[in-house]
Parts: sequence; structure tokens; C-alpha cells
Amino acid sequence: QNGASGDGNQLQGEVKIDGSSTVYPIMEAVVEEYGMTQPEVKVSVGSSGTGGGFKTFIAGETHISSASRPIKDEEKAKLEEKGIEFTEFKLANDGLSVVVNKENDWVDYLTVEELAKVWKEDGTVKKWSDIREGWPEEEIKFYSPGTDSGTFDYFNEIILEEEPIVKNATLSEDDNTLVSGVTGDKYALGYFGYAYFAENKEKLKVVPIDGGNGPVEPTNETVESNEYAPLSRPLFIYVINQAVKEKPEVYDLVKFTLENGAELSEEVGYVKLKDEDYEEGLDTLEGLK
Amino acid sequence: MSTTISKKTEENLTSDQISDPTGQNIVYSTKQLNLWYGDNHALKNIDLDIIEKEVTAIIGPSGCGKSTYIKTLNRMIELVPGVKTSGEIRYKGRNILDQSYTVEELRTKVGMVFQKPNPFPKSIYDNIVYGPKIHGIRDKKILDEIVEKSLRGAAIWDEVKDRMNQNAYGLSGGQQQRICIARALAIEPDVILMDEPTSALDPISTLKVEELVQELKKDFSIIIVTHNMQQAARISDKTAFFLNGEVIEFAETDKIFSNPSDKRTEDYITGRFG
Amino acid sequence: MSTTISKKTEENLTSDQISDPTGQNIVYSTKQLNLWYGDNHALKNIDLDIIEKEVTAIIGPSGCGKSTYIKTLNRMIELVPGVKTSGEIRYKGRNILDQSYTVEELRTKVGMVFQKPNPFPKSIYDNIVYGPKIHGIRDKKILDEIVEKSLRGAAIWDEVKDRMNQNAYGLSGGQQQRICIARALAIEPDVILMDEPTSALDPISTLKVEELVQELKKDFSIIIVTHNMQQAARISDKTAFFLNGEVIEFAETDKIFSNPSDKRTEDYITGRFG
Amino acid sequence: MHLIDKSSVIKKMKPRLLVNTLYKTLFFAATMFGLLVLAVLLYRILSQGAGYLSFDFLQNLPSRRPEQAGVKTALIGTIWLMLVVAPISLLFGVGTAIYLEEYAKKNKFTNFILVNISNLAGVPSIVFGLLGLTVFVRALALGTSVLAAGLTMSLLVLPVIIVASQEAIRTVPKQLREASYAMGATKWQTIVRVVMPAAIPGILTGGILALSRAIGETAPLVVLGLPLFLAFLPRTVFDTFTVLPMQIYNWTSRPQEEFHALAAAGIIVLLVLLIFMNSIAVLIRNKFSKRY
Amino acid sequence: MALKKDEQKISIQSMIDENKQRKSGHMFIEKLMPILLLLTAIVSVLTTLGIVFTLIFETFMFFDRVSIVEFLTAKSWYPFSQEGSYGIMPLISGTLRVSLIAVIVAVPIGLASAIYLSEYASDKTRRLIKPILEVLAGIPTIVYGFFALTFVTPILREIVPGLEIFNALSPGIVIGIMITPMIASLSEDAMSAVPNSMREGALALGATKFEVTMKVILPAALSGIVASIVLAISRAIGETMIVAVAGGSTPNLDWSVTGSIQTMTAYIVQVSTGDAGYGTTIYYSIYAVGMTLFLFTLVMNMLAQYISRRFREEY
Ligand SMILES: Nc1ncnc2c1ncn2[C@@H]1O[C@H](COP(=O)(O)OP(=O)(O)OP(=O)(O)O)[C@@H](O)[C@H]1O
Ligand SMILES: Nc1ncnc2c1ncn2[C@@H]1O[C@H](COP(=O)(O)OP(=O)(O)OP(=O)(O)O)[C@@H](O)[C@H]1O
Ligand SMILES: [Mg+2]
Ligand SMILES: [Mg+2]
Ligand SMILES: O=P([O-])([O-])[O-]
Repeated sequence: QNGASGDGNQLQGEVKIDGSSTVYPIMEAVVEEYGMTQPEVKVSVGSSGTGGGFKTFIAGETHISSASRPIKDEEKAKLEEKGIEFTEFKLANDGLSVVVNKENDWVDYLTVEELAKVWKEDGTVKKWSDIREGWPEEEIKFYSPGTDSGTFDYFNEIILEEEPIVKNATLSEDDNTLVSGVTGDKYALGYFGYAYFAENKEKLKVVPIDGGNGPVEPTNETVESNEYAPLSRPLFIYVINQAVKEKPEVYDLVKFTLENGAELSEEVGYVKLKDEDYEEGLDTLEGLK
Repeated sequence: MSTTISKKTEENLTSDQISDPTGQNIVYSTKQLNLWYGDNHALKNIDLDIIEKEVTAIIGPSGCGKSTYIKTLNRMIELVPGVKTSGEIRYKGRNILDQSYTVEELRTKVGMVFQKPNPFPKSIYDNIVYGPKIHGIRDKKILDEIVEKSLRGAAIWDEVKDRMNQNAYGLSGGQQQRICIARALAIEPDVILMDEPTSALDPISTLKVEELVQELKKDFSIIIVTHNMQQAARISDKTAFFLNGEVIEFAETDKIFSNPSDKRTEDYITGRFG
Repeated sequence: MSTTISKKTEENLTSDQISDPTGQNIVYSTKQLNLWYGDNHALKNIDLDIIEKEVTAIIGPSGCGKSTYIKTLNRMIELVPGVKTSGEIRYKGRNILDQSYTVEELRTKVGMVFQKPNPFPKSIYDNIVYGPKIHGIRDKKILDEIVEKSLRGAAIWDEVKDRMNQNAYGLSGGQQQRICIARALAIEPDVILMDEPTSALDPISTLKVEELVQELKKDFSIIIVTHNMQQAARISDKTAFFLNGEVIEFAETDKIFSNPSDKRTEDYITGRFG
Repeated sequence: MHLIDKSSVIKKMKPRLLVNTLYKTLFFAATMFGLLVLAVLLYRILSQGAGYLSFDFLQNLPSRRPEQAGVKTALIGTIWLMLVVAPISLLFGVGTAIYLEEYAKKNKFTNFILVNISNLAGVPSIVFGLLGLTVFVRALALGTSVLAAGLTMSLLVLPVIIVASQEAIRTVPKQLREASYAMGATKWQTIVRVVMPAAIPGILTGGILALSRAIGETAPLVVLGLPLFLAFLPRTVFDTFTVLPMQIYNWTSRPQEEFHALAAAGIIVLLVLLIFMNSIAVLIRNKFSKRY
Repeated sequence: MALKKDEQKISIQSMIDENKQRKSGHMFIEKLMPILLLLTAIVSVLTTLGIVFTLIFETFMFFDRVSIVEFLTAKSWYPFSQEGSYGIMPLISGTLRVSLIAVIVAVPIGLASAIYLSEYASDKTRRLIKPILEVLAGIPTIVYGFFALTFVTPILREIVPGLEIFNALSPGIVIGIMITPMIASLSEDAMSAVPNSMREGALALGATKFEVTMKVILPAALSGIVASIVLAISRAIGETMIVAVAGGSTPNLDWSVTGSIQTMTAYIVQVSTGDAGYGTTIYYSIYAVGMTLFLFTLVMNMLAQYISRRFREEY
């Protein structure tokens, strides 16, 4: 499957990627596979979160920025201001997963309203019993991706509706921290990208979400069909046009990413796009060259 | 003070004393004592009886084993790793080299004064009460009494009585040495061991300590190591001459210095070696 | 011995030497030298003329300023912080205390041997060539020659010629000291200063060094500090007696030891103090 | 006349001896506790990581699949870091030590430098990271390069090297210096030819210890922002890179057990490297110790 | 021999004289070197200045956005929430809790080890054990962090009810273990420096070893011991990776040690591993926190130096 990018000729150079920690597992897989076909191309991958990634993208420090939300207008404006042209590629679908500890035997599902109520800051100490009667009278420990993350932005928009998140939530750009936190804490409640749940299925319990049509659990099918609403969302990479044009290795890497995106995103636990979406992306890419 | 002595002697007659043939009480009876530092045979077949309430001087050239012997008497020698002994030293009848003899108990009966004054870096008062305190005496009044008595006994009371709470390090070397003697007196030992107690002192301080030793022998048995033959002649009753780890001659001091029976003793005393 | 001297004297008359009234060449002429360590007045109005190709001994009790004086002759004294001097020391006519006189130059002409043998922790060979090398001599052949000549000069060639590359620390104290002498000879100085060069050596090594000094004086002017009066008497031509930083007497060695003109010299020599 | 009741003294002897024995046992146990922890720690890490340890582990690039992951980039990166830190820190460290021991006069300024050095030794390493981030990464625009990290680490270990070198120079006997001066050698000649050769074992020992500190440090590098995932090797000092502790940290922070085992395997590699370096230090110390 | 020597004598001294021409070069080096060396010595001063200026400058940028009063007095630290709340106290509280636990672990064990090594152990034992203990101090802290998270925490959770996966207890204990050898080693040095005559003096009075240690050795070595403890505390305060890995990232202002906490150092790591978006308030906040940390450790270090200098015992 790698043949397409190889062309037999060895490329050299440096590609810098930063951005979404949600997308990070895909990019990590892509870069690892890519390294086997083009060992001379030096690719570094950061995971500063979508917002943080865009900051370095704007500063011209990276060639590719991954994102778990579409680019914001103000970010676009800054890029335009600097005269940087860029292109958006869709890479995979994600079901933002709400998780609790394995030992949590009381939560069967949560409604969007319940999520909103419990995650919003209102000056009180949140207990499980505040959500539904009969649940333990224990303080909830919140674990959330950091405010620079696309995941947070998405959650903020859909669930919190731009109101402040509970103050004592543990916020971390590093999803591994969140996984460890929820794994180790019986009264924890957290959310993050589907891949992190998929990778740690045995340790975590995912909470079905009722968005109005009954509780739905995030799975490949429910995410792809958008049945898992409202927490399904697409994942992106953004590429600087000029880099594609001037650096064959950037072009080659993006091509490789799109060609292998379906397989690799499934492998790390996300849901692939439709085949024609990838075809479309590859066409766009050719247009940039 | 002399009254005290005679009283004491009487008291002690009733205790577990052993007498030598001439009827004097023997404090320490050393028999066939051998000592090795690793492979170094430092004491060889030492036989020596130390009489109570006498000053016994030990003389001999450097390295002959004087310090080693005196340190064996209160088992301080055990601090040196790799020391082995054979033979016995009977202190009032019991063999102190026997491991069942607790050193701590032995050392409450046998005080020691060292070559270099080694007061603790504490106040004069605390230096003196250190011994009584570790032995469980807490009563402030008794402690005060002990301090005064010991300092008087060491002939330094008048010099320090007004600065009990000053650090002992502020004193001169000679004063420090007398503080160390007072410290040893404070636990009322029977024997006082002194290893060249004046060699770090100036002549005047030396004289004071020598006078003090004369005074102390009324109450204590004293064993003193010295390099200074004049000193041995001046202050001791008996003198033992050590050479290469052996006792060459042990006799009345007068005899040793006027009419030694061994040629080597004579050579040493007349300064032909050492 | 006297013939050697006279011969040398004749030869040297052509060089930049200054002569004393008796016609001998003066290497060092010290005039009204005073030296202070901080406030400690260690040398007081020293006047001393050192004659070429003689052995001049400096004796005196501990602390009298012997080392201080000899270290002033090659300005090693400057290593001690806070030293002040006044007066002058003329080496072949020029005042070495003058700061325009470079010490490095002075020290290539004035070698020094110390109390404790202090070879470098290098091979014997490297010890000897150290001096020539730092003065820019790199030619291996010349260096080899220098090594042999210096070691022969220091009477140690035969003992070490087969182990040139061994560390000098493997040698005995006496051998080390002769290595140090050889090291000093390697840059062929005019004068050799020796500060108690035998005091750390055993009697046999001492003898060897003494013989060596006798041999060396054919070629070098030697100033030697010693505690050992017999040594001074044995090997020196002139002797200076220092006391409390002053030169009490300076004369022919024979005269100093047989017929000193100062009472204090006599007292010292007969062992009445020091 | 007797103020001390001998019989009570004897009576109190037993409990005192008992207390002594008791505490001796306690003190011994405490000492053993430290050793025990060390043993447990090593055992844990060995048993956890041994499974992943193989020649491939040293040769493989990092991977998202634990079985395929290796420490090559990190190991090579660590070596790069050493190559930068060793010369820089030795140059400045030894230079400072020579200055302080041989040239500096006893005055306020020298004292200031000394106090400064001992304070610097106590500054937390993460603060050095902030310094490096501001000065090297940003102001000098070196990025997260080997050079930026190397400079930061050099400053971090500088006090260690200075103090060790001072110690080494100080133990060179005065007599050796005097011997050299007496031959007409200048001060610098004496330093180069006599003092330095004699001090070098001590300096090297200190240098190696400082280097081991440098390759074990994580915090400053985290602050500099070394990348998380790196599948290539640096070619020049201006390339970005990663080091063993960073790789270990990365694996540690992942929730899956497999990565923890990988972290343990990485730790074994790091510890072996450290043990290797320290044995060299010990060898040097033993070979050259106390020759005068 | 004498004759030959005379011939050569001229040659060597004259060779030396010839070489003297090059001496001017030597003299130049001689003058230059101290200056160069002084410059290297200045590097350490510059480093300190660099640290201080970096911290001060960026901290000022921070106080441009967040008032210093809030920084010092606010009781919560929520830099990631929308309105942001920047009160350093929770971070200081986290730091102090962890350090306190470390000290509680390290001081008794470290002192006991020091006493054992200096007073009870034979020379051979000491020479064997001391370096092994010091190995503990040389182990990279990331290793300890890993150990705390994967070994100590699970064990503690069996024992301590309600202990969360990230907590103050586990990293505190592990930091304690890490600084134990520092206390043991430095205190042992201080105790060994007490002259033997002091021990002998006390032993000769019939004191047991324990009594000698408590009443004579410890008081005499006190300044060294206290200095070692202060230094160790400074180390604990500045320790980073152990708390970053095992301590969690929840700044809170209470005295609980069972829950997730955040220390000053762990906060800096959190921001650094995530996104230190250059120029944001969060970016500057790590300098303000770094400054606080620096001041804390500086005070401790100065204190340690002061103690060991001021109270140096004269025996
Ligand atoms: N700690 C030790 N370890 C090994 N050997 C020792 C030790 N102390 C003393 N010796 C050896 O034991 C012998 C006797 O020594 P000791 O100190 O008893 O002599 P001394 O008569 O007191 O000499 P001085 O007059 O110099 O004090 C000497 O040969 C000495 O080298
Ligand atoms: N470095 C120094 N600093 C201060 N005073 C010193 C120093 N060296 C020597 N002195 C003092 O200068 C005086 C002369 O000392 P010097 O070493 O020259 O005596 P010396 O005759 O060589 O004695 P010795 O025979 O003991 O070697 C002494 O009073 C000594 O205390
Ligand atoms: Mg002795
Ligand atoms: Mg002298
Ligand atoms: O890391 P994010 O994908 O949540 O931006």
C-alpha cells in the first residue's frame, strides 16, 4: 500500500507537525509507517492541542497542523494577515467519548442535559447524587482536555455552550494523563477522543449518551452513521500550500497520509471517512503541487 | 581530706579486695596479657599488679605499648578494630577481658584522662555533669554538689566557679585538662587512668596537674603513662618500664631510678635511647 | 679542595663578577635586607655576601628566618601573600628585589632543592627534562644528553639509568631527593639553594647527598640551610648563624665552630638552646 | 561523702544497655531500608523491562506498537547531548576552577563568585529549563536543538564540575608548584605542566559524574519542549532530538501496561549507561588515587 | 667531568637565553590566561544573572496581565479556565505537602543511617554501604517517578483508603527516599568530623554508644546536620519529574495528601508538555511560578550555607 508515495526515489528534508492530541495517534502511526518508506525524511510530531498547534502554524514553525475542530475565523485571519495560504484535509471521524471508572456500576447513560448541568461551573461541589438520585453521594472528579484542545472547544460549544467549565476539573493537554486519572479514580468523570478510549477499553467504561433519541454508545458504526450525536465530529489536518509546492517531502507525506488515512485511523481506534472523501483530498493535493 | 581517705580504706576492706603478699590491696592484677593489633604483637605476656591508692607510672620509649596497656585497663582498646587479646586482667578479682563484663560498668569505676584535653563543646557545668547524668542522676541539687566537689577535687574550682555556663573551649589547655580530670572525678571512680596527661601542657600547667595527682592519690588509685622520666620520679610510687611490648622492670619508683636491676632500664633512664 | 677554588676564581675573573675585599667573587650580596610577613618582622637588617663556588651553610634555631632568607634569594618568598621587603640583594651586581628583574630569569640561574623531596608525578626522564623543556629546549638529542649529565651530576645515574620511564614516585626518599637535585642541575644554574635537603632522609641517604654537595661545589655556588650542626661543619666553607631574624655571626665554618665570636653562637652550637 | 549511689548506677545499667541495643538495631534497620528500596527498585525495573530488552530494542525507532518500539533515537540523542555538554561544561568548569584556585585573590569579588556557585548548585533543574527556553530556544532561536539543550545542560552541571575541579586542584601539593616555579617556570606553565596533569583524574571523575547527571535529567528538557515523537536521528547540533529520559517519560505517561514495560526497558538502558560511566569514574579514581 | 660540564654549561644557559626571544610570547600568554579564565568564571555569574533576569522580566510580563495581589492572595489556581484564576497558594501548598512528606520520610531514615554509618558501622561496612546509598541519589528522577506511579502508588492504595491514583503521598515518600542519601551522607560527614577524642572522653565515663551519639556527637555535629536537612528540603521543593508523573495536576489549597495535587514544578511541566503558546498569560505564568520556586530554593540554600558557616563548631 506504500508504493504510491515511494516512486522509488529517496526524499530528504524535514517536516514539522504539531497540533491536536486527538489526532496525534493517527499522525504518530502515519509518521512511523512513512519512516519505513522514506527514512531520510525527518518528521517531528508534537501534540500541543489544536489551538496550540495553530499558534505555531501561524508562527510558521510547522508545516502541518492537525486539528480536532475546524479552524476558527480568528486563526484564519491571522494566517491571512501573514500571507500564509493553507488547505484543510479531512482525515477521520471521532466520537468524543465520555468515560468513567471501571468500578462505576451506577451510571447507565447520561443525557446531554445532565452532562451540561454537571460540567458547568455553578459554585457548588458536584456530587454524583446531584445527577440522579440514588447515585453515590461522592464528589465527582472531573478530567478534561485542556482549553487549547479542539476536543475542549468542541465540548465547550456543544455541551457547555460557552459557559465556564467546573473549576476543579483536571485539565491536561495530555490525554494519557486523563486516561490514567479516570482509570485510577472510582468517582471520576472524563471525556476525550475515541482512540484513547479504544486503546484502553479494558480499563475504562464508556458512557452511552442520550442526545434525544435514546442512549447511544460510541462505536465505529454509530460514529460513522452520525447516530452518536451530538458528540461525533471530523478530524483534520491543515497544510501550508507553499510547503507542498516547494518541499516534495511535505507533499509526499500528505499524500501518504491521505492514502493510508483510512487504514491507520481505524487501526488506532478512529472511524475512517468514506473512500471518496480521501480521493477528493488527494485531488485537492495534486492541485496544490 | 585525709580523713576521708582513711575512712574509705576502712570501708573498702570489707569489699571484694584482693591483697598482695605484703598485705596491700591490689586493684588490677594483669596476668599473661597478650595483645595484637592484627598481626602486630603489641603487648607480650604482661604481668603486673597495681596497688590501690598508689600512683603507678608507666614509662618506656615511644611505641613500646604504654598507651595500649592503659587503654586495655578500661577496654577502650576495643574501639580499635582488629584487636585481639589473651590472658587476663582482674579488676578487684573479676576478669574484665571476659565479654560478660559490661564495659560501661567497668568504665564507671575506672576514669580516664587523655593526652590532649578533650572537653565536650559544652559549658563547664555540662561537662562535669555529663557522667552523672548518663548514669541516671537528675536531681539538680546533687548535680550541683557533684560539680563543686569534682572541680574542687581537680583544683580548678576557684578559677571557674564564676563562669560555669561558659563553653569549656574558652579555657586554657591546662585548665581544660583539669576540667577533664574533674569530669572523670564526677562519677567517683576507683581508678583514674592518665595517658601522658601533661604532654600537651606548658610547664606551669604541668606542675599544677602533677600536684593534683599527688593530692588525688589519697582517694584514688592512679595509673599514669608518661614520657617524662622526671615526672615519673616526682609523682609515682611504683614505676613499670615497658620495652617493645614487654614489662622489663616493675618496682618502687625509687628503686627503678636509683638502682634499676635491668641494664635496659638503666640505659633508658640515663637517656641512652628512647 | 682549596686548589679547585683558586682555579675557578681565576677563570671567573673575566666575567661580570664583583669581588669582595679578599678578591673572591661575590654571587649574592645582601644589604640591609628586611622582610615582613604582614606585621611579623622576620628578617632584620641582613647583610651577607655569598662567595662563588663555596658552600655557605645557614644555621639557627627553628623560626629564626633561615627558610625565609633562602627563599628570598630566588624570590620564591613572593608566593606567600602579604610579604614585604626592603633593602637589596644583588645577584652578580643586579638587585633582584627590583621588580624589573624577571623572577623566571632569576630562577633559571638559581636552582633550588627543598626539604621534602618533591619530584613531579612523572617519569624520571620527564622530571629532569622539565626545566629545559619549559625553557624551550625541544631537541630530543640535547635533552637526552642533559638527562644523563644531570643524573650523573647528582650521582644517581647508575641507579636509575635502566628505568628512565618509571614514575619517580617509585624511588626511595633519598633517590627522590637526588632526582630533585638532578632536576635543578638540568638547567645548569649558577647557584643552588638547599633548604634542609636531608632532613627527611635516612642517615645513609644523607651521607650520599652530603658527598654530592661537596662534589657540586666545584661547579656551583651552594647555599644550604640545615638544622644539623654537624652537617654544616662537615660540608660548608662559610656558616651564617641566624637568630630571631638577624645574622648573629657569619664567618669561616672552622672559625664558627671552633671559636665563635658571639656568645649566642657559642650557646647554640654547644646545644644550650634551639 | 559519696554523692553517687553506685548500686543505683549499676541497676540502671541494664535498661541503658537495652536502649543502646534497641537503637543500634533501629539505626541498622534504617540503613538497610535504603538498600532495600534500591534493591526493590532495581528488581522491579529489571523484571518489568527485561522482556522488552533486546538488540532490536536498541536499534528500533520509536513506534506506536510496543513490540516494535526501540530507543535508538533516544540513545543516539543522549550521546549527542553528551558530546555537546562534555566539552562545554569542562571548558568553563575547569577554567573557573583554575581561576578560583590559582589566580583569584581572596576578596569580595572572589567570595561573591564562590557564593554564587554554591547557590547555582541548588537551583532546581527546571529553572535552568526556563533559562534555556528563554535564552537559547527563543532569544538565540536555536529551537529544540541539540545545541540549545546541550548549552542548558552545560550550565546546569557547571557547578558540579567547578567544585570537583577545585577539589582536585587543591589536592595537588604546594611542593610540586614550588618545584616548578623554582625551575623558572611561569605560572601558566606550572598550571599546564604540573597542576593539571596531577589534577586530571579528579577533574575527570567530577566530569563524568556531572555528565551522568546531565543525561539523567528530564525536567529542563521538557521545559525546552523537546518533541514527543521523533523517528529520525540528528545530523548536526542544530537538529532537534530526543533523549532517553524524555522517551521514558513519554512511555511512562501512557496508560497502557505495555508502554510501562517499555519505559522500564528504557530505564534499564539508561541505568546501564550510567553504571558504565560511573565505573569509568571509579576506575580513574582508583588508578590515579593518591600518588603523592 | 668538570671540564666537560663547563663547555656545556655555556651551551644550555645560552640556549635558554636564545629562547628568551620567544619569551615575549610567553609573557603575553601569561597576561592573557588569567583574563580568559576570569571570563570562564564569569559564566557562572552570568548564568545566575540570566536566570534572575529571565525570571524577573517574564514575571513582569505576567504581572502586567495578572495583578500581583491576586497572585499572592487568591486561593485558587485555574489558569486553564476561561476567566482564569492565578493564586499561587494552591501550588505552594502542593509543593509544601509533598516536601513535608519527603522530609518526614527522609530525616529519620537519613539521620539513622548517618548515625549507624558514623558511630556503629565498622570502617569496612561504611566504605561499602555509603557509596551504595549514594547510588540512590544518582538515579535519574524520571526513574523514581515511574517507580512511584507503577509500584508505590498501587501498594499504598491497598493500605490507605481513599487514596487516589495521583496523590501527594506516593511522590512525597519517593522524594523522601531520593533525598535520604543526601541527608545520610552529609550528616555522616558532619558526625565523622567530630574528633574521636570526644567519643573517647564520653565512652571513658561509661556512656553507651547511643548516649555518646545523642549527647555528644549530635550536638557537636548539629550545624552540619541541620544544613544537610535544609539542603535536602530545597532539593525536595525543586524536584520535578517525580511529582509530574505521580502527583497529578489538580492545584488545590488544603492539607489532603490522598488526592491529586499540583506542585509548582509539576505545573511548569504541565504547561510545557501541553502548549506553551508563546506570549499567552499561561506562558508567562510558568515564569512567575518559576520565580517563586527559585526564591524558595534560594532562601533555603542561603540558609543552609549560613547555618554551616555561622555555627561551625570549633572543637
Ligand atoms: N590503632 C593501632 N593499629 C595498629 N597498630 C597500633 C595501633 N596503635 C598502636 N599500634 C602499634 O602498637 C604498638 C604500641 O603502640 P602504643 O601506642 O601503645 O605505644 P606507646 O608506648 O603509647 O607510644 P607513644 O609513647 O608514642 O604514645 C606500636 O608498635 C604501634 O605502632
Ligand atoms: N607563610 C608565613 N606567613 C607568616 N609568617 C611566616 C610564614 N612563614 C614563616 N613565618 C614566620 O617567619 C619566621 C621565620 O620563619 P622561617 O620559616 O624562615 O624559619 P626557619 O628558620 O626556616 O625555621 P625552621 O627551622 O623551623 O624551618 C617565623 O617566625 C615564622 O613563624
Ligand atoms: Mg601513647
Ligand atoms: Mg625552614
Ligand atoms: O488535542 P485536541 O485534539 O483535543 O485539540
